[in-house]
Order: sequence, then structure tokens, then C-alpha cells
Amino acid sequence: MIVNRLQELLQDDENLQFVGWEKGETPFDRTPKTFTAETLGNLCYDSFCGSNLSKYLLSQKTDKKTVVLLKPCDSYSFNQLCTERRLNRDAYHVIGVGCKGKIDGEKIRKTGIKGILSVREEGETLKIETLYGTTEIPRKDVLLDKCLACKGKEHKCADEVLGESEDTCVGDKYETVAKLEAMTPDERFAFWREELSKCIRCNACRNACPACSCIKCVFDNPNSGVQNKAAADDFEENLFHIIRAYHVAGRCTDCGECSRVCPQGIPLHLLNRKIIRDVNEFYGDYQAGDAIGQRHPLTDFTFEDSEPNAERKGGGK
Amino acid sequence: MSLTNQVTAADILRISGVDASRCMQCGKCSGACPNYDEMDIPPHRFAIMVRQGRITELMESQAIYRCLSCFACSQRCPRNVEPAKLIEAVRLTVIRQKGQNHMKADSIPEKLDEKLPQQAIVSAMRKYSK
Amino acid sequence: MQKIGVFVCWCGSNIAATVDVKAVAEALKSEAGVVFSTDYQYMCSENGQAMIRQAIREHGLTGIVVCSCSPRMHEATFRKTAVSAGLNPYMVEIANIREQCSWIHKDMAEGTEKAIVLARAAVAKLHKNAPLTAGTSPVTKRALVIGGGIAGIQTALDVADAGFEVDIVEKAPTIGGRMAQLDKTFPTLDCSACILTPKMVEAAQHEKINIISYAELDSLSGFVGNFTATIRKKARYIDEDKCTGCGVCTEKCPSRKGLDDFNMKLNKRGAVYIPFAQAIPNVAVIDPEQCLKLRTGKCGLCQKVCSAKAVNFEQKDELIERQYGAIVVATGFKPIDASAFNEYAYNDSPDVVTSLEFERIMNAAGPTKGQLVRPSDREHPHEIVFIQCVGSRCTEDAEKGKPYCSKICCMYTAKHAMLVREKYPDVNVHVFYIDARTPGKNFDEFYRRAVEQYGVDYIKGMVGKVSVEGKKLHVQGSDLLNGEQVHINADMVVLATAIEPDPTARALGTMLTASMDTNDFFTEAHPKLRPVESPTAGVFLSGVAQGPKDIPETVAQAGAAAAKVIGLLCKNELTCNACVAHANEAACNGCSQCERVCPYGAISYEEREIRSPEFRGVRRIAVVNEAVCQGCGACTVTCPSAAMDLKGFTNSQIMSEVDAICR
Amino acid sequence: MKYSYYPGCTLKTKAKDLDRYGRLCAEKLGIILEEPDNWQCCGGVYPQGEDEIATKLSSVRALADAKEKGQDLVTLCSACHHVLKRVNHDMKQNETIRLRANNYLKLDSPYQGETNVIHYLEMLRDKVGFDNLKKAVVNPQTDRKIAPYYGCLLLRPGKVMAFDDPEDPRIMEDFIRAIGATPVKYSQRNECCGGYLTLENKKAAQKRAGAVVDSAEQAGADLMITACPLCLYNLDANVPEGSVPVQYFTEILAEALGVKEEV
Amino acid sequence: MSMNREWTPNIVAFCCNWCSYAGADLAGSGRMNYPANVKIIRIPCSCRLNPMFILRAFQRGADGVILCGCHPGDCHYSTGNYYARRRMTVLFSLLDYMGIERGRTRVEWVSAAEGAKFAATMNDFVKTVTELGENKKLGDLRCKK
Repeated sequence: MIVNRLQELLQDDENLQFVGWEKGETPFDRTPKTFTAETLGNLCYDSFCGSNLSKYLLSQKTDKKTVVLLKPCDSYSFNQLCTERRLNRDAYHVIGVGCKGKIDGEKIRKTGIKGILSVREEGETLKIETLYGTTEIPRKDVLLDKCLACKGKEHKCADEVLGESEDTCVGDKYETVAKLEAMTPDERFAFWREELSKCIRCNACRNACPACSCIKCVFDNPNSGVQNKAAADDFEENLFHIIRAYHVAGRCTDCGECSRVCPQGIPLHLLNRKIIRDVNEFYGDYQAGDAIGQRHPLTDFTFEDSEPNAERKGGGK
Repeated sequence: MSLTNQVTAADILRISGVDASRCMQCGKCSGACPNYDEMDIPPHRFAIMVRQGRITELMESQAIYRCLSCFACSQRCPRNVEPAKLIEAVRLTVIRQKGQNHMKADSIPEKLDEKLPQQAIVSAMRKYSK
Repeated sequence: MQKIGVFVCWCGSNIAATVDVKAVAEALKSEAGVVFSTDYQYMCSENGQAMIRQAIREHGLTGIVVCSCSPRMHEATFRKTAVSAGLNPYMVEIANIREQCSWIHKDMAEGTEKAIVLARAAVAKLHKNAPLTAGTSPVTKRALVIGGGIAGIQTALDVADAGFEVDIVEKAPTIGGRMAQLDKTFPTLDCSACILTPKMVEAAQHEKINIISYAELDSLSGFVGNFTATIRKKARYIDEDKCTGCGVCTEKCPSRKGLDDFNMKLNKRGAVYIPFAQAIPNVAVIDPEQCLKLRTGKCGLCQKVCSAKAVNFEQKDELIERQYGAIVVATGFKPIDASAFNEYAYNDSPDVVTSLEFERIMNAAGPTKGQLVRPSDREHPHEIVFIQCVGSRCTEDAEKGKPYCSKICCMYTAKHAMLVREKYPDVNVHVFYIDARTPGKNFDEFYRRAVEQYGVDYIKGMVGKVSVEGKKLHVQGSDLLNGEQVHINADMVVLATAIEPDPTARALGTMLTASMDTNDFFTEAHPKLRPVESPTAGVFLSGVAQGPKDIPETVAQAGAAAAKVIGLLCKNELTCNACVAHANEAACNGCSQCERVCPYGAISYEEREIRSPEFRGVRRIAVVNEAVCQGCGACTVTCPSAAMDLKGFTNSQIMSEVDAICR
Repeated sequence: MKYSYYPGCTLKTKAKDLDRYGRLCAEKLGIILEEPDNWQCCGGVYPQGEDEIATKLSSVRALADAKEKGQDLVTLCSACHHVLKRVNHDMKQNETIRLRANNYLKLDSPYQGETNVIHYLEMLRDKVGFDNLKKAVVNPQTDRKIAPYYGCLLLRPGKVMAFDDPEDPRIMEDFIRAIGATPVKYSQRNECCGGYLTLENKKAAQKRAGAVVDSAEQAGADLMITACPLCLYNLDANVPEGSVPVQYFTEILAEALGVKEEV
Repeated sequence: MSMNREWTPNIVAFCCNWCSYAGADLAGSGRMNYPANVKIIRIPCSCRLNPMFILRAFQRGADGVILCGCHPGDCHYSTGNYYARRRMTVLFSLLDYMGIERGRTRVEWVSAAEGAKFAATMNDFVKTVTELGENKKLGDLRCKK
């Protein structure tokens, strides 16, 4: 259906380029890709297209009018990048594509299914062809974590919408944050040290994050005073994730890419989500990327803002 | 029975929640008081006398029983002093002392008539006794 | 690598008593880059400075660290010293070892140790210093005065007399402001119009003054010396150049429903009107909300009767763009809305009026031709009650009103009371007051005259309630001195309503980035020492826009503001702050976050060709206007890529200090 | 439209008219008023002392009950309304009172002033709308000149009650217009009638009540209306015979809506 | 620092040039004592304080970091301290969330006239941080082994 519509668009302007996903090597791989009229047939959109194309757009030339496919959650990042003038809204024809939650290949693997050849969706069921026959698992059991904190089925930016979406949010997305807040400082420290010690500084989080999109990262900037590649226990090594979380504060749309791509499985989104929760609590509800042109809470203030020293939730003990 | 417990300006501040020093003695409260003629100590003097610690005089006044609780003074006070709260706080310090109930339950029946609403009795008991 | 000299001052015994200065000088010798280190009794003395100069020359120093008193005291001194020896003034760092060390510590070992750390931090910072040069910017020799009341007129006249061009932008169809509405002025009782209108005429005829009436500031950009203003001149549907002010149109207009603002809405006027006889410009204006022709297309009578052919229904708002070197805010005040004060029956009876309404009633050119009559039935009143402090001196948490004293009410109420008694000895006048505040030349004498000579009945206390009882107003209030509640059956009640800044002030403050207090009065740069300047450079304050004041004070302040404007416009160029923000174009994302937090609008963007390892091509880059940037650094922290940095307080400078202190 | 409805003790006894006409009219207007099972008397007067906790608890219980049901709490009696609204305000704004009251009550979840307390008149104005009320009127009270008596408790303190402009209210005038009658404006409409003093100092109460009724009479009223049982008593029993009659506003409303006869 | 002396915390105080640095000077000219382990770094405005400076200080061995600026409403640059207030609120909360005790970070508004407040603030802050003991956490957030 989507490709048909894209073909239609080509009839009006054959110079269009298309940003979507392409099938990768494994049954779960879907890679962001730019297509032309010729290659459009390779475009694929299915339940494995979890990655956020907004960030990918930054690396693509816009000398041609670009048609981009955005899931509801991607549209927040797209808006945010437009707000930050990194993307020019007018250069894109945005097609909002329906999304009923995306599948986490890792989660399928973790169910113990081996020798996977292909995966088919039938309604709420996944039929998995393996070397050893066909197995079935319920779709909702293997949704990406970020889909469980879904921000809703509405595209915040789209010139047209194709397909239906579903809000796949389950429970309270701040549950883990609240749990951490309830710990003692020492317990919290232990938790984070355990997690952050796994980090291998592969920069996957930085590369995937649509907010962490600086042309030259502060950690690569000799004038920042923090760039220091030499010593292993040095400043940036230790504090990379804190500074990263802080730099995207107010701009992070909570898209969950950081945790999704982390090869070490560090729940990095819990840092961002804490900030989001704080910002909402202190300064009123705010969702980055809700609309183009928003002023984010850390570039704003009111005369009556609360004081930094005040005891906060989870600040006790 | 006479008043036994010493009451200070701090007690009145605590009970009323009113900082009497905010009063600028403009007299708007007393200008507004619809029961001024019955008040042996008018509202604006409550503010100044609390500030001066002259609580006993206030406790012995009739005004604390004659305030209508109409809140005209509080409403119109340009400095949000709320004299009605001061008056009530003083009254509370009196009736909370043993034997200082201003109105006793057995005195009520003679005052009743058939139309008198419950509200009158309930509120009078709450205002004038403990 | 820098070659650094360290100079440790004893400050007599002020430092030397708790800091072992020799040990400090000695310890610093081993710091990297330090090629010279010494101590001296008074570094700031001529001998001390000579020593520094000599060391700079002899050792070829590239920077110096002076360990001495607070930089707030002698940073400027030592910078000059450095300059005289050929160094850039920003290659000087001060280690504050007096106020922040020797004076607060008693133990010599402790003090010495801390002084060494502070000196090391200064050295560490200096290693990252770079020579800075302050830029200059030219000055446009024209001033913009916003508001054409007595404050604006006076400032404009004084600036123009000094030979500079001045534009007055006035939002009303005429200049004159509040003063034009007044009848008499205290304490001399001279007629307001008699002293104001000559000034209005003088302004209109001054060759250097250009009056832009019926206009408002639409937008503003730029900075001190170089403002660009866009002024919206509203359509008046009358050609100002053709209209002779004959007034025929105003008489013929069939619509009589308009409320006369000049007369505080006490009477009606036509859709085409001239605010008052001495208006400047003396030109009619059409109220588009009321005009039949503009609303329905029918009528056009005014056009037919106008012999000058001045009526033009096609007229549109006009935008005027102009450059200015200085801006004067003279937006004045308005009385607060009395309708919130219905305990005084303001909404219930037309005979309860505000003081400014009363002013119009007493004025010979007013709606009653100066006859004192009750608005309800035009009958002569016999009993008038004045109530002071209506909405003034209220706490922030009170139901309504302003926290400040409006300052002028005591005096104008005394004036009103006196005028009534003088003109109508049969009228009894009562004034309810909290305090009679009369500081000012001849003010108290004036007030006493009202009491002693004119027999005005001053009652200390406030009114609690005014009730309309038939044709009378029953006034119930406190007489605190007698300990009574008083009741007066009055014919009229006059409310001395508080004054507040003009409602246009808030938006203007935002446009000018000039700070305001919580009451929307403009804030002065320093309450005592810089009372007519806004903290925003190039913006000056005149009149009640800054705070309540009477006419003489307003005129004095207007003159003071003019002097400041003249001082600025006399200069050909201005020296800018050297410690300004700067964007590294290779790292700038062009994301606009810095622009949002800049309080001065100093950051703009331009498309630039970038060639860096990460990016080649044209990109949107932040550009700091160094003449506008004041160097606060808000942008530097907002910038996620550290592209934005602050000269003199760079990221690496501060990081080096941190490292040195935590070493 | 469904609301929790707190009648208060007076409406169960001496002020039955206020209550039953109120209920009938609500029904007619399609509003369901649900009376909680075990409400307790609000005490009839708001305890102003910051340290008065026990005397505020019965109100908190009613408020918490409405919160549980997720309903706005409607009151009819001015005094109950005043007490409930102010206690609610305390529970929202005053940390000490909130803490201490919750310590006493030990509710499942602490009550923090979540319930919206509205007076019947506010319900008519804000929920039903006076325009709609006007449409529902079957017997317009065209020839009546009615003086609304606000008294103190509905209006003051204005910031807490947030009912109407405390010095220049218009809600009852608008109500009177909606039922087809002519409102009579008079100066004493928001001045105290002295009702609270009726037991303590009858003379003073009579003096105040007389002044109020006089003022209404002077202004040409043929009827006064009120929402307060104590005011009604005072303006009726403590004034000379033959003064302007006084009624509950619900009674005249019932008449206008054509439901009065059903009683 | 000599080894035999009792451990005292190392405190970095960032002070804005216009109010708090002047307030610190006033504390000095008033000879109001506060511990020598407080070291002041002058910044033009509280909004110049980059969270990275705080993290760096902790990582390099500071035990407490305090920011002093003009009172809200009094900023020399009109709005700087409002931004600083939000930034620090969010940062401190995040650090707390990561297990860095809240007492180690603080913001105080100190005007140029409040020398006594400056000294009292520093005394109090040093006391709080001393009670918390040495801070090693941010130095080795990633060195579990």
C-alpha cells in the first residue's frame, strides 16, 4: 500500500527521493535507506522497522524533495529537529505511517527460539519459521521496550497518514524511575555504577539519538575543556552519560533509541526519563517535539520557579 | 470563674495565622463593621492590641461575642490582615479555658422558637462554647 | 607556552599578617610557565607597578598574575599597568588573597596554603587566556521618545535644544498626556493647560523635534547607539497635512455614541473628533469602531463638509522604520480601574467618581464646563466625601490593589478639596485619609491651608462602605481619632484611585528588553546612582513609567534623562565589552537555543560556507553581535556542542581553574 | 449531570423547603443530586483557628467522599457552602491543616482538596447556564420585583469563595432575570443580617435585619430571596410584622419551573 | 595537604561577578570567618556555570560544589539566574538520582550586601559536606572493579 502511494507521488515529480527502510541481512534487520524511483521496490515497512528515521535524515542531502516515512513516535524527533533548524520542514513530504508497535528481535531470540529463518505476522500472532519447523508467539510479548512506553498513535507531523496506529503503552512509564527514586543514594549509586560500568564507549547511543545530533560533539571539541581521549579513567569516560543526558534535556523526545541500540543493554533511557519527569513536575507538562517551534523548559523560566536546593522526590535518606 | 491561663500575642498569631504587624491602622475594617455600635473594642484595635500584647483586655471584651462573623473586615482589609480571625482567635483562647463557655447548653431552650433553624444553635454552640 | 610573572602583594599587613607572602611567591616559582615570581609591600603603589612593568619587559612576560586584593578593587589598575608595558590588558589575572583569604582566616599555615591554591588557579587560567580587543560601534545621533506627555515633551525639548534630532511617538491622537487632562496643579494652583500647552507648541514648532502621534512602537532591534525601530502610525482617516482643525466635521458627525476618553468617558462625542481644543497636532481623527461610513459604507458626511478635502476613508496604517542612538521611555500612567471597588459603590452610582473624572468635572473645558454638578442629575452637591488610598498600599496577597503608595493622591485630593471650598463655600468637604503624605516644597503648607483656611474636614480613617440610598450616598467609615464610626450622607464621593503604569508598558519592556518590577514600572539601573537609566544600555527612563511621581519630579527626571541621552549622542563611537560570546563555526549546529536565552538579542544567524572535517557546505551559524553582547554566558551553557564560548571566561579557562583548585 | 449533594442538617429540619424545592428543580433540569449516606453536620460556622482540626473533620469527610465518587459537591445552604469551601481551601493550601486532618482521618489516600465545591447557584450559572434555565421556565415571574439577599457567607472571603465579585455580585440578579422577574438592586444586599447573633444578642440581630429589609423595601422589592436558612429566619422573625416577605430562592425557582405544586 | 591533619572537604564555590563575588568580598572586609577549604571561582553570571564544571570538580576531587548568584529578579543581566535556577534544579536532581548526595550541591542567592549571609552559607555548606564525608562517587562512577 505504501509503495503504491509512493509510486503515485512519483507521477507528479519523478525526481523525488524516498527515505524508508530496507531489509537487512537477518530476519529482523531493517536499515534506514534513501531510495530513488529505480530502487523504490526495495523499500520495506513492517513490524521490524523500529529505528527512527529522523536522525538518518540529517545525513541525507536535500537537493531533491524528499518523501520520508515517519511512525508516530518518529514524528516527535522530526519536529524537534525542525525546531532546532537541523531539518527544514519544507524540504520534506512527510508520510505518517501506521504503527501498532514494533518487534524486538532480541526478545524473540531470548524466548529461546533457534535457527530462525523468517518471521510472519498474522494478526496478533507471529509465525516463526525456523530450521526446526514453525513456532508461534504472541506479538505483544516481544514488542520493543520503547513501544511499551508509547506516546500515542497520533502523528505530530504528517502531510498524509497511511495505515492505522495503535497506542501500545502499558502501565506507567515512570515506574522504574520511581523505583530508583525510592532507593537510598548508595543503592542508586550502586545501580548506576553497575550499569555504566558495562559501557564500552562504542558511541552507539550517541549515533542513534536524534537529539544528540551535534555536528561536532562536545567530547570531540578541543575547546570544550572536556575532550580528553588519552586517560581511560578520565573525565569524559566517567561522566559521558551524565553530560549526554544533560545535553539532551528538554530536547529528548523519549524515543528510546539509546537503550534500543546499546549493545551492552544499559537502560540509558532511565536517565532521560528522569529528567523528563522532573521537568514536567517542576515546570509543567512538556513533550519535546510536540510541535515545531516550541521553546523547551531549560531555555525558559518563570519568576516563581522552585529552588534547586529543595528536597525532591527520592532525594531523601 | 476568672481567666487563668496567660495568653500571649504569639498564641494569637499561632491560632489565627494572622500577622497583626501588617496592619497599617487605616480603619477600613472598623469602617466596614456592620455591628460597630455593639463592639466595645472595634476590629482595627484588635490588630494593634494584639501587636502590643494587650490580650487580656481583648479576652475580657464583649466584642469577641458580638462579632457577626460576616468577614466584611477581612474582605475589605487592604493588607489582608483578617481581623475576623484575630477576634475568633481571642475568643478561642477564652472558651478553651475551663469554665469559660460563654453559652451553655441549658440556657438554649428558653431562646428557641419554632422557626429557629438548627444552624443557629449549632453555630452558636460552636462559637461560644467548647 | 606562556611566560608568566607572579606578583604577591603584602597589602601592608593586610595580607602579610595571615599569609606567608614569600612562601607563596616561592611556591609559585615551580608552577609550569612561571618564569618570575616576587612579593612586594604594595603592588598597587607606583613602585609596585613599576616593578611589574620592569619584570614584563625584562622577562618577556606574556601574562601576569597579581595576588592581591579583590579584582573588583584593582583589576583595572593592573590592567593599565600591563598595557603600559606593552601587554594586552586581558593577559592579567588577579588571585584574590585578601578579601577571600587573609581577611577571613586566622591561621597562617591555612591562609598560606589557600593563597597558593588561588594563585595556582589564576596561573592555570592565565595559561588559557588570549589577548582580547574591545570593539567599537558607531552612534546614530537621533533619539526616540516613547510617550508624549509632560515627561516625553520635556526630554524631547532638552535633547533637541542640544542639537539632536528627536522623534516623539505618542499613541493618542495628540500629545499632552495626563497633564493635559488636569485642571489646576498643586501646590501653586496654576492652571495645568496654561503651563503645558506652551510646551506642546514649542515641541511642535521645534525644528529638531518630529511628533509622530497616533502611533506605537511596532518592533525594535539593535543596541545602544544603533537601534532600529519600526513605528506603526495608525490610520486616522484624516490627512494630517490637509486638515486645518476647523472642527466642522466633528460637529456634523451624526454618530454621537462615542465616549470621550479625554473627558474620562463622562460625555459623548462624534466618530470624528479632535481630542481637545489645544490638541497637537490639531487634527481630527476618525474612530473606525464608531464611524458609520467605515462600518457600513453609508454616511461620509464629514467628507462632504470638509473644505480641505482631508477626510480619507482609504487610509491605512503606515510603518515607519528609523534608526536611533537612544530610546527614552516616557509611557506614563493611568488610574487603576475603580470598578473592583464597589464597596465604594463605584459601579452602583454615577455620583461616585475617580479623582481624574473629578478633575474633568472641575475643568472649565470639561463635560460640565467647570460647573460642579452631580453626574447623575446635574444638581449641585452639598456634601462631598473624598476617599484616599483607593487601591494603594495594599499587600500583594490582598484581594485587590497595588502595594505601593501612589504618591500624588494626598496632594491632589487637598487641591480638589481646596478648589471646591474656594469656588463653592456652601459645599461641605470631608477627606478620609490614612496618612497625609506631603513631603515636597510647600506641600505641607498647602495641605494645612486646606484644613485651616478652607475648613476641609479631614477624617483619619478609611471608609468601609458607601451605599446608595435614594439620591444620597451613605458613607460609613472610621474616625480613628475620635474612636467612632462616622456616617455621612453625601451627594458625591471622589475616589483617589491608585495609579499604575500604562498598559502598553509591559509589551514595550519586553520589546526593549528593559527590565520591569512586579508592578510593571521600569527598573532603573541603580536606584540611587543611576535613577534615569534602564539596565539595558541606551534605554532611559522619564516620568511615571519608572515610578509614581508628581509634575515637578517628572520634569526634573525628564531633564536628567535628556542629559544622559545627550551624553550618549555626543559620542561618535562606543567601546564595547571585550569579554563577549563567540561561536565556533565548525561546531555550531545553528540550533537557535542560544538565541532563545540571550537577554540582549545579540545572537543572530547567517548561512555560511563551512569547511570542516565533519561538514562541508553551507550551514546556518550563530553570529554574536559583539557590540550588543554583555558577556553573561547564558548562551555558552545552552550550547550542547560547546560551540559557543565566552571570551575571558572560556570553558577551558574555567575548567583549568577547577582542575587547579581540586588538584 | 450528576453531583454529590450535601444538604446539611438545617435542610433536613427547619429548611425543608430549601431542600425539596432544590431537588425538584434539579430533577426538572435533568440533574441528579446524590446525597452521600453518612454525612455529618458541618458545624454551621467555619472554624477560623489554624489549630482547629477536629471541627473541620466532618467537612473533610464529605469532601473526601465526593472525591471518591469523582463528583463535584453541590451545596444549597450558604453556611454549609461556606464551611465546606473554606475547609476545602485549607486542605488544598494549608499544609499543617492538611497534614493534621489526614492524620486524624486515616483515609485510604490522603485528601488534598481535590473536590470541587459548588453552590447550587453556581451550578445553575456554570453547569446549566442561565440561558438554558430561561428556556426551562414555564411560569415566568414577570410581575415580580425581587431583591436578592446575598448576605456574607456566599461571597466572603472573595478569594476563597470565588463565587462572584464580593462587592458587586450579579449571580442572583441574573438568576432572577432568568426566571422572568425583575431584580431589585439595593445597598444592603451583601451586608450582614446579623443572623449568627440571634441567640447571643437578639437586639443586634434585629437591628441588622431591619436595616437589610428596609433597604430592600426602599428599593421597591415585593419579595426577597436568599440561600441561607439563618438569614431567612432572621429576615423573617427578627423584623417588624408586614415587612417584605422572604423566600428561599429554590421556592421561586420551583414556581417558575412549574414544579412547586408537586410538593 | 599535610597528612596528619584531619580531613576537611574541598569546596568549590562559583560566584557571579556582580552580586555574590562582591558579597564574598564584603564577608572578607567584615572579617567574617569561614573555612579555608572554600575556594571561589569568579564567573560573570550564575548562568555561566556549565554543569560540566561541576562534574569536573567532583571528578577531580571536590567534595561539594556551590553556586552563588544574584537573587532572582536582581540579575545584572536580567534573566541569567532564572536559567541557572532551572539548570541546577534539573542537574542536582539528576545527580541525586545517580546517587550523589543532594547535600553536596547547592545554590544560594547572595547579594553584594549580604556578606554575612555569604559567610554563614559557606559555614553551613562546609558543615553539611563534612558530615557527608569524602566524595569519591563521581570520580569512579564507571570503575566497578
